[in-house]
Amino acid sequence: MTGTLPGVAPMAVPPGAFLVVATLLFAIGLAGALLKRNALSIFLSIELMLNAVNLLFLTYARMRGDLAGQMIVFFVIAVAAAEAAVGLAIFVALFRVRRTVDVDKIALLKW
Amino acid sequence: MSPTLAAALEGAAKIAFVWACVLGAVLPNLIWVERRMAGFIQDRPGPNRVGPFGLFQAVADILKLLLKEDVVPIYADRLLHTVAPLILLVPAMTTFAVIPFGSTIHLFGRDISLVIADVNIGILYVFALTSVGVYGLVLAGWSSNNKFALLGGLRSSAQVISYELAMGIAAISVFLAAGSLRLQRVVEYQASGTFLGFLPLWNCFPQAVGCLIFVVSAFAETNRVPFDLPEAEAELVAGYHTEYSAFRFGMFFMAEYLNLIAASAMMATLYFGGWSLPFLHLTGIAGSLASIAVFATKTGFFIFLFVWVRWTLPRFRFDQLMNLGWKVFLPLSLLNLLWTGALVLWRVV
Amino acid sequence: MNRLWLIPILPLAGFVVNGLVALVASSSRAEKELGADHPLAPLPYSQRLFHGVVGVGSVGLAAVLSFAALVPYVLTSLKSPEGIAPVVQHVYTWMAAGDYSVDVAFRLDALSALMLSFVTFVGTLIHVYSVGYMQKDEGYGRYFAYLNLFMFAMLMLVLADNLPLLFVGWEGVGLCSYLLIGYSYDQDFAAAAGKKAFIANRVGDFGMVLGIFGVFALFGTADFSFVDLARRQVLAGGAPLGVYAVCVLLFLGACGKSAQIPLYVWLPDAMAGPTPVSALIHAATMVTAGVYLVARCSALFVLAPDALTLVAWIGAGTAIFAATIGLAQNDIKKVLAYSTVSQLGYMFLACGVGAFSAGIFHVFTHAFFKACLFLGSGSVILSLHHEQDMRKMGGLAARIPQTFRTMLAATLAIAGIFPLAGFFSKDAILGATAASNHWALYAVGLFTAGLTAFYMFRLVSMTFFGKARGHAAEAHESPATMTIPLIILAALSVVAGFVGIPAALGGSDRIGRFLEASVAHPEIHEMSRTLEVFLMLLSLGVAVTGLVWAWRWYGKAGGPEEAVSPQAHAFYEKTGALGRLVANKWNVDEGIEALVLSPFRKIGTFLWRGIDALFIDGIANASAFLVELAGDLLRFFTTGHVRNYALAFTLGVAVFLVYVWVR
Amino acid sequence: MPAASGQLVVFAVASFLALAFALLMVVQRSPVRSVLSLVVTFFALSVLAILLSAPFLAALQIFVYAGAILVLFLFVIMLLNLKEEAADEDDRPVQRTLGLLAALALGGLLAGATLRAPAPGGVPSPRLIPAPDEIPALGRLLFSDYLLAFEALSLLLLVAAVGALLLSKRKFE
Repeated sequence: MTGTLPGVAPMAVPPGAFLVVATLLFAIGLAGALLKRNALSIFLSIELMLNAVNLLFLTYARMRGDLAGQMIVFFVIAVAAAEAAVGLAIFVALFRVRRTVDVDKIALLKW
Repeated sequence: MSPTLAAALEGAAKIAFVWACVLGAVLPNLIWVERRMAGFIQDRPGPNRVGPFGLFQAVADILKLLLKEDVVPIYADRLLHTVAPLILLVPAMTTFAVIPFGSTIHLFGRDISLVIADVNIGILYVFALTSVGVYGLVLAGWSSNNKFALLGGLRSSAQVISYELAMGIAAISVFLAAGSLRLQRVVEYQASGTFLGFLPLWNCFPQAVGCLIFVVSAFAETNRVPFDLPEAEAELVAGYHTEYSAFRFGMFFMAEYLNLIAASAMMATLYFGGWSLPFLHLTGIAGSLASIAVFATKTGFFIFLFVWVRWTLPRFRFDQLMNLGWKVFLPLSLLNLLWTGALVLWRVV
Repeated sequence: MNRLWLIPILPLAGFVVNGLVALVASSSRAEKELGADHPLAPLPYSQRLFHGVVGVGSVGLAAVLSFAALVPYVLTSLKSPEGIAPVVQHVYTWMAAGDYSVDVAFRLDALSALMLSFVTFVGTLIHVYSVGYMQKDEGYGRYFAYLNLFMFAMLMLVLADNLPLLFVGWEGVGLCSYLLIGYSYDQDFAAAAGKKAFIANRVGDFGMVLGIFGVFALFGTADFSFVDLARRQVLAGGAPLGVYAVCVLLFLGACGKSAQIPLYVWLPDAMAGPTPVSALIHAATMVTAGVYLVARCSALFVLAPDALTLVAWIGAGTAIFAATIGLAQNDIKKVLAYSTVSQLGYMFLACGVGAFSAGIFHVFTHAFFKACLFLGSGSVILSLHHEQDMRKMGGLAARIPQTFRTMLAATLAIAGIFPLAGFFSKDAILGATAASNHWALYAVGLFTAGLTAFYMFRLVSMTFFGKARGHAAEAHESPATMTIPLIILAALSVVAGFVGIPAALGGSDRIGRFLEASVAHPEIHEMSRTLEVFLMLLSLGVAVTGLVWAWRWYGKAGGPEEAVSPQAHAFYEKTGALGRLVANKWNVDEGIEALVLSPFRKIGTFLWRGIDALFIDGIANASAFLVELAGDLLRFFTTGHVRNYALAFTLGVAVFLVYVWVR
Repeated sequence: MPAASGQLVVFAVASFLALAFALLMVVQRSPVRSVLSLVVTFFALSVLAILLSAPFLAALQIFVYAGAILVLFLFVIMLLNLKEEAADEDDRPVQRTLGLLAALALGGLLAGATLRAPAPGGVPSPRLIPAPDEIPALGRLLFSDYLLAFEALSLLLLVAAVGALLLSKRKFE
């Protein structure tokens, strides 16, 4: 499993370990997104999930010796920045109206 | 001696040297310099009792801080209250790892680059650490459970983030010209030729605007006057460290000075040729030692500048600060980037 | 003449120019005159002049070119009795598939040359006539555009070198016919008549298209060279049944276009169009396209004698059937329409007995006298301010003498009075029928000749003789643009027959010899001269009898006090129930209504009420109801809690992952 | 090889920290502490990124995520003065249990799937990671193969900035 690629030294850590860490982080983030009630905490959990995926991409990039994976991570980070800006602005606007960011108390869109 | 061991020893030696200089020599003297300078500018003697010319005043100050009672407010978040100054201090100390303080020295049969870690993301590393330092400010303000502290923390985080942007774009111009993020390479580039035939290729000449932005932003980043809004005593008592005392307060104090020193070193490195001298090639062991001296001198000048400005200029208002950052420096830094790009494209630099 | 394509392209250009100008002008007129009291005012003189010049000019030029093509051809063919080979001019490849390609190619031979000449000539005259006839009409430009388009399509039809191209012209004339019948589209009966014509033609075109397919399937080509292939193939003993089927199918198409039983019903209704249109399209040119098609494929029909017999009987049946209906019509144009149907029947009778050249000869002469009659009736109608009922006419001979004289000449021609055109062509047909020993058909034809003479002279009598009824006393003669074409056509009605003086009368049947090069001429055993002359005298006698009879019944005119139809009553009194039946057009329309339309309407109603409203709408309504129901149930899942949604999402992904895993 | 074992130790420490603080982030009731836990996780992740020879992205991770995005979070939390989550009154046991189960199930499935997936081979590619400095190669890729995406991204950021500004305006005029 260790990549033997021109230029880059062989990996000392088996890549599978990185994959396991990434999936575990993803699962933790998912659990957070499902269990937390604070909208900001949910948002944080989603960021964690994004980062778990980033780690996955980096690992695969390293395994293939291909920069494309790193490129995608670059884009993910940039998009996450945009998402955070808009998302947080929404929460601020929401808080102004409802005085809360508890998602269980903001159930407006229903029958 | 195995190469690994040699490398480890080399690294340890460089770290020891840098920290000895910064913590042992510059930092204590800086306290004295600032207080004496303040006295001089305000037409009073300043501290002159402890030791000759009051030179030991720094030691006395440090001892005082260490021995005073450490008060933690009852409603403070104890954990964060404790951690906050450390968060501020640690990045300030580790910044020096990537700053080249001299040319390559040939010693013990090895070529030793006079920088602790010449990583390929040098400038980014510095910025990353700076951005982490913000947490220290914010948490200090928040954990104190004090409205003055909180406002100070918020202000500081807003300020730092705002100016980081302009500063970062100004720095991008620098490594656009140098063609690398490696700081050693940035210095070598500035030592490598001339600008317009008669000026040294220091970035402060082709990128005068960028240099100005960087210097001014550095004042904001380090929360120094005229941008010390976070600790504006007239409105916020002492800002984010209102509730800190004794050695914790000393840590904030230390972090501020370390940041100041690091910022000075960065200015010297990025815009004023680092350890190099214009038109002179420093060779051999003597030359390398001279390059360290050159670097120290340049850094010293900027430290002096910081102190000079602090006791000369009044404080800005917060809205003025934000306007300057977002509406003046950000567009200007982008124009500077464009300008530098043009220079690089047409091979002027 | 090696630029045949110029002939059809000229009217097409006229159509484009007239159409565009009319379109622009009418839209600007509509803006100006919207809401005015008389929005349908006649066009200003300048515009009329423009449309007239373009319309008449393009067709006239085409006529000149046609004669330029025809004259050398005729001269050459006269020198060499065998005629000359047809000229085929390829213009461009229309569709190519594999080895076979359908080209836009034009064919000039005796048949198409003859057709070309009278189509463009009569067409030009009628265009000129229209300048006068339509001058008070608001749709002047539109009218000329349609008329030019018709000329283009008709010329394509005549000149086409293959069946697909002919079909283009065929459909083109059909379209123009529809457009011109429904010219007064704001009147219900005109729009309905247009639709009727279109639908009846669809039935025929169905057969036509199948026939073309059949030709291609049988012979591998749809160029008119297929007739030679067919001859060789059949002589080699191949596919007589296929040939028979193809002939019948093509003949079905011809029936539709040429108004034969059972598809004739549209032509009388087509009289809703302007009278010049009736003259051009529904008398002289388009309706003869069926005859032209049969003549064009004559070599094929000859190979299927049973099909020819069918053609003959259909033709004869139509001739007598339409003639009987014509006896009792009171609308002047309706009489002429049934007369046209009847005469077309004659032409098919000729084709059916193998005398294709006689059929075409009749097409030729018929074009002149029937066009003359229609234009004359148009002149009458116009002089009476659009009065078409003959019961309100009478005594017009003195008031519109030009029209009277020309119409009288044409009437005598169609009645077959020696030595006018109709005599020679009709006699050629009757003679050929007798010569081929179809005596039953001959009897029908002869009787029809008598009927023709009767109803035509009835028309003349009711219109021009006796006392003036209605507003007939105030009639005025038509302008020169109308009377000059009338005079020319009347003159031709008199002399056109001389191109085909039979041998029995000392002539040499030039037209027959001329056409021999392009149509089949099966062996007809010669009759004795004496018999031939006797038969001529017989038919002349029958015609004269018809004339005299009509004069006796209708010549003595009733006064204005007898305004509404003493004549009609006279007919019923003298003919009884049969007459009433005839006057009611044999109840054909009622029969079609009862046997075809009414069942279809019932089926339609059933499909609407039963299938569409109940079943299909039911499906739609039921699905809508189900969706609503599903929505009512599913909305309870819309809790509004983000976390529920996230959970559902997660479970979905998990399920999908399990599926991928175990697959 | 000592360097290799050193890498193993670093990996072990970093991944432990990442996981532990990620868990802490979820368990934590105080939003501020959640953010801080996540900061630590991100630091550990950037260490892992360096191990995966992506130092540029490691720096970017700190610079952008820790330095900007999470500070923004902290900022908002302080602005809204969010305290600890109150204990759940109208408890949603189903959501709680099912959520936990779903997260566990999906995590397990994903872990299984990633481990089961065939290892991507080192296919010769024009985008090979060059050593020791991958930044120029990344830059070239960014302005050639990914130019369109890059431009779209800049547009996205602009829109996001404008949108955030509009959303946080106090009054709409």
